[in-house]
Amino acid sequence: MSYFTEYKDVIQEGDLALIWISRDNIKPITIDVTATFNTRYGSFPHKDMIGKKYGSQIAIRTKTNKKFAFIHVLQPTPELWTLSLPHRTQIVYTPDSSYIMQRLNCGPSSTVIEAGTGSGSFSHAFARSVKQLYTFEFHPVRYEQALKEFKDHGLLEENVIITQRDVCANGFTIKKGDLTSVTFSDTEESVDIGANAIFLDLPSPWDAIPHLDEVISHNEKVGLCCFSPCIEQVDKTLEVLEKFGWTNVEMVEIQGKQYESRRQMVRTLDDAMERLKDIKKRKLEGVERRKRQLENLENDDGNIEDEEEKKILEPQPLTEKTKYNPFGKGSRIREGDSNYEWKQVTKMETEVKSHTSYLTFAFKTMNKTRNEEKVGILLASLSKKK
Amino acid sequence: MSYFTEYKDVIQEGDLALIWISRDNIKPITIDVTATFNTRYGSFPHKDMIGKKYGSQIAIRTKTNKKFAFIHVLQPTPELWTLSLPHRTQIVYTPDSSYIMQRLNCGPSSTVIEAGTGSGSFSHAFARSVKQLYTFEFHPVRYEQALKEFKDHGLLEENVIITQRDVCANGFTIKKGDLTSVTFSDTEESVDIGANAIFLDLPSPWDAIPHLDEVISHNEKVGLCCFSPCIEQVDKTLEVLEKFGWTNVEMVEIQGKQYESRRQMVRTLDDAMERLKDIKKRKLEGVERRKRQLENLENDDGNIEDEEEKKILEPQPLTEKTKYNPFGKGSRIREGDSNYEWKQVTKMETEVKSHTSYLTFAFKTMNKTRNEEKVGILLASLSKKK
Amino acid sequence: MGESWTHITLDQHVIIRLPSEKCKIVHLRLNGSISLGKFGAFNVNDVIGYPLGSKFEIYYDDETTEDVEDSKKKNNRIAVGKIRLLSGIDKKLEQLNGVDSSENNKELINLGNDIQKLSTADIEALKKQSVSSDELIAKIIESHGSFKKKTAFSQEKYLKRKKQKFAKEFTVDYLSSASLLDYLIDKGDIQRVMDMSEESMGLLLNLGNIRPNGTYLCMDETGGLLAYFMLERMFGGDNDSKHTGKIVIVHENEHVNLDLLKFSNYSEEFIKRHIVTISLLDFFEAPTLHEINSNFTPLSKEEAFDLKGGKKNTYYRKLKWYKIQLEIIKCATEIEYDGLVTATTLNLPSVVPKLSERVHGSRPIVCFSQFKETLLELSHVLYDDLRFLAPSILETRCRPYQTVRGKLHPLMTMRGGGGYLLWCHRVIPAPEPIEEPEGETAAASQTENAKKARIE
Amino acid sequence: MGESWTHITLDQHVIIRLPSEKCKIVHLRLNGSISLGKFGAFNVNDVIGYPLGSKFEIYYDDETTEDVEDSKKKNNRIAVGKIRLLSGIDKKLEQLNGVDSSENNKELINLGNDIQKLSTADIEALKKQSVSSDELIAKIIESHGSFKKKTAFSQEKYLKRKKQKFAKEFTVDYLSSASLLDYLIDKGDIQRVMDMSEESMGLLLNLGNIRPNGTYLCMDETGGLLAYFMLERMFGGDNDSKHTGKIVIVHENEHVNLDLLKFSNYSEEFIKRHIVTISLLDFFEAPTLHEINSNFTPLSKEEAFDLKGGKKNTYYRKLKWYKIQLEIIKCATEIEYDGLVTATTLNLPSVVPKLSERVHGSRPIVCFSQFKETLLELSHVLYDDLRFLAPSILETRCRPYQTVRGKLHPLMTMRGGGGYLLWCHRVIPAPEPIEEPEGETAAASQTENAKKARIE
Repeated sequence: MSYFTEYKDVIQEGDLALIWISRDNIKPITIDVTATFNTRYGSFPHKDMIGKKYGSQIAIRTKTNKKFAFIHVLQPTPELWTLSLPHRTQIVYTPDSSYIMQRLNCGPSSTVIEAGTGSGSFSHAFARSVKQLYTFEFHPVRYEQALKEFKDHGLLEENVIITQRDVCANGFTIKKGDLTSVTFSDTEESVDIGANAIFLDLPSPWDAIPHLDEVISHNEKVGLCCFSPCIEQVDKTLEVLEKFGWTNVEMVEIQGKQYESRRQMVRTLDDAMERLKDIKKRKLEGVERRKRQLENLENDDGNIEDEEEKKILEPQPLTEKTKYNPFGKGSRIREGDSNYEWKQVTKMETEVKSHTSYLTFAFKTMNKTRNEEKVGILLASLSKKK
Repeated sequence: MSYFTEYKDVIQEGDLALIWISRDNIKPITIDVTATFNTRYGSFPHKDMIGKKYGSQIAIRTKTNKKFAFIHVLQPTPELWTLSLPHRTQIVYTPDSSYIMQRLNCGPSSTVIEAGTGSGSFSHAFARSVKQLYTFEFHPVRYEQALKEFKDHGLLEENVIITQRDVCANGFTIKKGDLTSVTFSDTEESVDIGANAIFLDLPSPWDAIPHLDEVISHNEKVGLCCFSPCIEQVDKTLEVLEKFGWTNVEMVEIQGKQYESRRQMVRTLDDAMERLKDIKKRKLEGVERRKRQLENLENDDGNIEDEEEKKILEPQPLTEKTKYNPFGKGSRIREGDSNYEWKQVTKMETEVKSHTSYLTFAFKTMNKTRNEEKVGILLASLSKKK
Repeated sequence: MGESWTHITLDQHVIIRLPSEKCKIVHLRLNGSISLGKFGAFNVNDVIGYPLGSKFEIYYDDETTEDVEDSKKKNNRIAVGKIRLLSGIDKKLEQLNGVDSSENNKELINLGNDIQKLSTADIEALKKQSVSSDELIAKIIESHGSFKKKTAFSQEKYLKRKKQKFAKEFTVDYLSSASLLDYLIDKGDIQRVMDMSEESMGLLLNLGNIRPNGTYLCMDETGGLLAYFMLERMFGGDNDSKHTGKIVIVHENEHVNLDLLKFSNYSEEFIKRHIVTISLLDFFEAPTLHEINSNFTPLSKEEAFDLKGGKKNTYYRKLKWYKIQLEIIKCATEIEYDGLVTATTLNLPSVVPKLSERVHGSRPIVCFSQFKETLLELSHVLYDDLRFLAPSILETRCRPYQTVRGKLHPLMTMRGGGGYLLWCHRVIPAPEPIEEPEGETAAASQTENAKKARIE
Repeated sequence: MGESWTHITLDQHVIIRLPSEKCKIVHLRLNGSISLGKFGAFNVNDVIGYPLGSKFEIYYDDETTEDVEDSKKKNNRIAVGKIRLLSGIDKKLEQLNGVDSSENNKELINLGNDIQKLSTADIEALKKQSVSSDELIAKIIESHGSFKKKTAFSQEKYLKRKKQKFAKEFTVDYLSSASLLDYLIDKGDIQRVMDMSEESMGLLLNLGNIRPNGTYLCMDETGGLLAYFMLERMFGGDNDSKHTGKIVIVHENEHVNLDLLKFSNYSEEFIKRHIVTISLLDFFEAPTLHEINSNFTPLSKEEAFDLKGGKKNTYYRKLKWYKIQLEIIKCATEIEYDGLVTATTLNLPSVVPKLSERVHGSRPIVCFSQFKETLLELSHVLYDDLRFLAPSILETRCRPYQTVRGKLHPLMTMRGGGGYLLWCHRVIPAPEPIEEPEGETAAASQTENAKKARIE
């Protein structure tokens, strides 16, 4: 049973769960009645989670200031899993992976080849939807890591096969003796892959493309997507695709954006004018007060006039705090404070992923002849009519 | 006097003016007291415009339905001029041209080279802001067209010089005998250009770049922008820029978008529920009515029951027009109709300019030595201090 | 194996792509013939059995005699040709004709059509002969006075235009949900599909965690297109799928509009098995078990069997009604959904929180809207409600490139729009822990902390 | 000719760009020295006279003795080095060291820093010697155990990081408005400049038709940055410009905030000549001529000359006040502006139509906002007002690429935001023509037609 392909109701011992602390801080845990999940706000014993529904918020009182701290316990999905991965990892982000799956028509009739496995995040998304995923990783250490992860996540028992392989040099055929998660029976010598969708996330996909004919389905149109960061890689890929008979070539970029929902204070001209008038009034009152002081001074000494009058006639920074303060200037106002009017606005993320990779799609039908079964049905229908 | 570089108050005989009919339909005219501007709604005599302020709306009563038709008379600006050009013309659009001018620091200290002139729309924008513009067009017919247009627009008397030239083959130096708008005095043999900003909108800028050293200013940092639609052109340009000592190379794309302001009707769940209840009520009333009819029929003939009852028990398309119609279904409602509530929304243009060209910027300082005048001042200051 | 999603099959809806880049949905009927207007016509029987995605050329020879009515202009009959399979690989200019090209268009000015020596009549005559479109286009190039003076760029443009005009080629493709969307956009039905794009739908399916075994609550104002996208992801076009997934579609009108599903190749039984429709009224004010039981009591099988004639018919119709009512009760009050997916123009803050009551904890909620502003409004409402975790507004845009080598660049123009998504997860707020006496302060800080955690 | 915008000049503000891609604004004072922290320090006198844009390297030899206080850490003194001019052309990896690279990082796993044989202490020692940064980096590569096993891509990343860490290079650039914006963004002052971007400002200047001879009405809530962009476009850094343009800045506080202009190299006189500031209150409720004349009557020159001591001073101060009042009256009631340009967070529908009353017909109005939603609100208000032609909401975004040949691609991350613009033209509605008796119907259709024409 995979935690990614079955909907669970209640959090149970042994489950793989995701702890949502914040958008940028999601951590996988394996539920263990004796364990505790620690955050800098405090500790959450797993036993408080067990038996609760997935999606439950768990509350504790923090040690320091006795306020409450919260986490949410979620059942993993490929998209949440992707969010939980450390940012430094090179991953295929959800806007790309979801478009690729859509364009390759991924569903229960799909048999998919993925190379390379990398962080395994896209493998999870494929595994959710397709009949069978063959994923290849050439890096021995990353292969072992992914193998373990897929095993822990229950994907190997479902529909994922991972193989350690330099597909550019050695192609995709999985044989007995290979470093792979396939278990061969005595009579089997190799795996009959017959993929109808291929995803290549490799530095030189052009070296892998010539090997594809051996492992793709012969009986249908097969889709391919190459994922390359640089345009020169796309160019080389286009050359090889043409040479090896791939058609309907299309190249696209996917631009995913995320917006924050914010509020901006509505500050009207009328309020601004009232505020200026209030400042002016207070200043005039100040001027009057000073003038009176001045008159008193003048009676004492005519010479002082100059400096004092200067202060009065020229604009002075306002010392008196204005009383009319419609925008709460000088005080810290929480966004959305109900004493003020707010306008709902969207704000783009501060840093955007402006480029991930170029996606090159192509298609190929190996066997272009008519399907005998279909023709048979046609002929039968025709003879019936006669 | 150029109609593009002087602010005019009132529409006068002989002026170049723009008639705004709609966003996609802006037409240049030369004001002529005897002439008439014709639209499919009716005719606007120029004499009705003369003496009015620029920006005036001009109204006539249409011949056909006696309603009013309107145009606005605007003084041309480079941006309005660009909008007025036919859409099929290849032009540098305002988001690109304004970024290029900004990045090349265009202002009254700028001497600019532009190649090629093309439709001349960017030339107008340069001419507005810079000290001197040298623009080159290799296509003889387009050269003549632009020459005439610049003359008509008063740009040649101001700060624009246009020359017919294949700059890739023959460089930028303007000599006596060239097909150019320069008038040479007896003693002059060639023009001393000394450009500090260059814009190349050419299919092979790499052929033109080697010629630039001869015509750029030696005494300051000079900026260059190459405008190329294809990435391979950028690659070749980068190669040549490096070879010829241009530095601080940057390449960008500008993505300009325009949004329409629209309104969407606010349709609440409560209203939708009320509407469904109203339909149900009316239907039940119908069922009751039919049931009474049915009872009457049953008294006549028991056999009819089946068909009639079927009609009553199964859902029927509603024939009675429902009375409660909170969203005005079935009637044509003007967007913003005050009988309904509306939410303000933005809508992207139906067709967007997703790509214009890649902009490659580079900079070069020919003479890197210290300026004697500045060093002189420094030395003088130092000796004064001692 | 030749499934209906791999090979062209009788009684199937397919999408036909024409050289003009337009497309057309047709139903493949035994012995039928399909008119493609100026691109010719062909017999359905001739294409059955080829793999979906195959490209064909129509040709005419002396034996060609049948004709078929033009689908666009009535009374205009088009001759039905024979077909040959094409390789699917477009011939490049150099392969068509070893022509030179110029560095620039300098010598080519304002000559318009004068330079083409073949008249329209000549071309029509050639078309009537049994020449392939490649041959025809080669002839046109040959007769072009200044083709060599064009730049390679202009040459390609010219060729493409001619191909779109004269090539009698077509591709028969599987009518996927994306093809159907393509077709509707092409037809100008952008408002009908709420301005959605394939990339927005792809993202919605992944964010919604749509799987073959889930039960999803859905509002679909796109005439069934959203439902089709979901069905394809869940069942991959397989009418005999063993997967148990269901989509419960709530609709605002008396009757649901899923018209577009008629183009899908799912059987009526399949759709009945996997789609339940229910009006907003029935969903939010579902009948109680007591109510329906007071109207009708099912008989035992034997009792029902013993009923006679009209009474028996009446009983079974009432039984059907009873079962529908039971299903309504189940969908509206019992199921905890594995996700909520909406594409509706109803005011979202009024409808989404209420629908979400029926969504299971930890399951995603994904709302599509043509406009970002309506999702902004919704996100503020959800943000203030502890049952929703981290509402985000997302946009995804696909930017296609021209893939001619040596001339790579993004397409100069593309369709604007494509819509936006709001994504969040349904969660279950913790009961406020009662421990210390200053309970009220704690409750306040709960709301604030929870919110704080979300925005981080 | 060596102008202050072409060559490094005494008493100038310049922007210094460091290998870390950070930048720093400094004022070049005679005999001063500038500390660049870990990148060293240099004498101002040594750079005077070089073209702006020159790149220098700091080096130390036995004669180096002076030092200067670190601008960041007080009490940390940094040795002042000598400088040499650099070519400005970055050396490529191959030029630095004829090293190989691997096709992939396969052999390189989790070795961290162990592979670098030079210790930090070694490097510090090297740095103290008079080696150029290129030499230093070449030494670092030499001592790297597995540099050749890295891909060319990783090698470049590694080199860039080392260069950012060890190169004692700096560029002295003209402090343009865009550089100032860059500097502020770099510092994290994004809110202070209302999240504006260089491309939005460039578009604003062109759409606003900003010219050296115009008189523009402006609201600038960015501390003078918008005004600086306008001044640069109008006068190009030339304090002695003969152009007559003016910017009238209306502000919502008692005193205007144009603090950022202090970094510009415009003289106080220049700014006084070309910028007038006036509060919203003075602008919308300007004194009348009668009011100010009743407070003060100017004397003839002779009369004023004859005043003595304190009285004379008082008279001239009052005269100054009188002139300011006259200018307020002129700006608020007489000038018809050549454009309105705003960057304010005040509610736009309340302020823009009122300011626009003073704009001449046919002249552009351009409003910058961080948020599209506030412009949407404004556009609906302007759209319903016949004095505004075709309000449009515009967005422009610059997408920078990595320009390493063979590895061209857009940068992987960039700053989001950049703001939006609303653009329209001030127009003068026609008086409703009176002709036929059915005047009322006509008037109604006027509004509708005019609107219709706009939306088309």
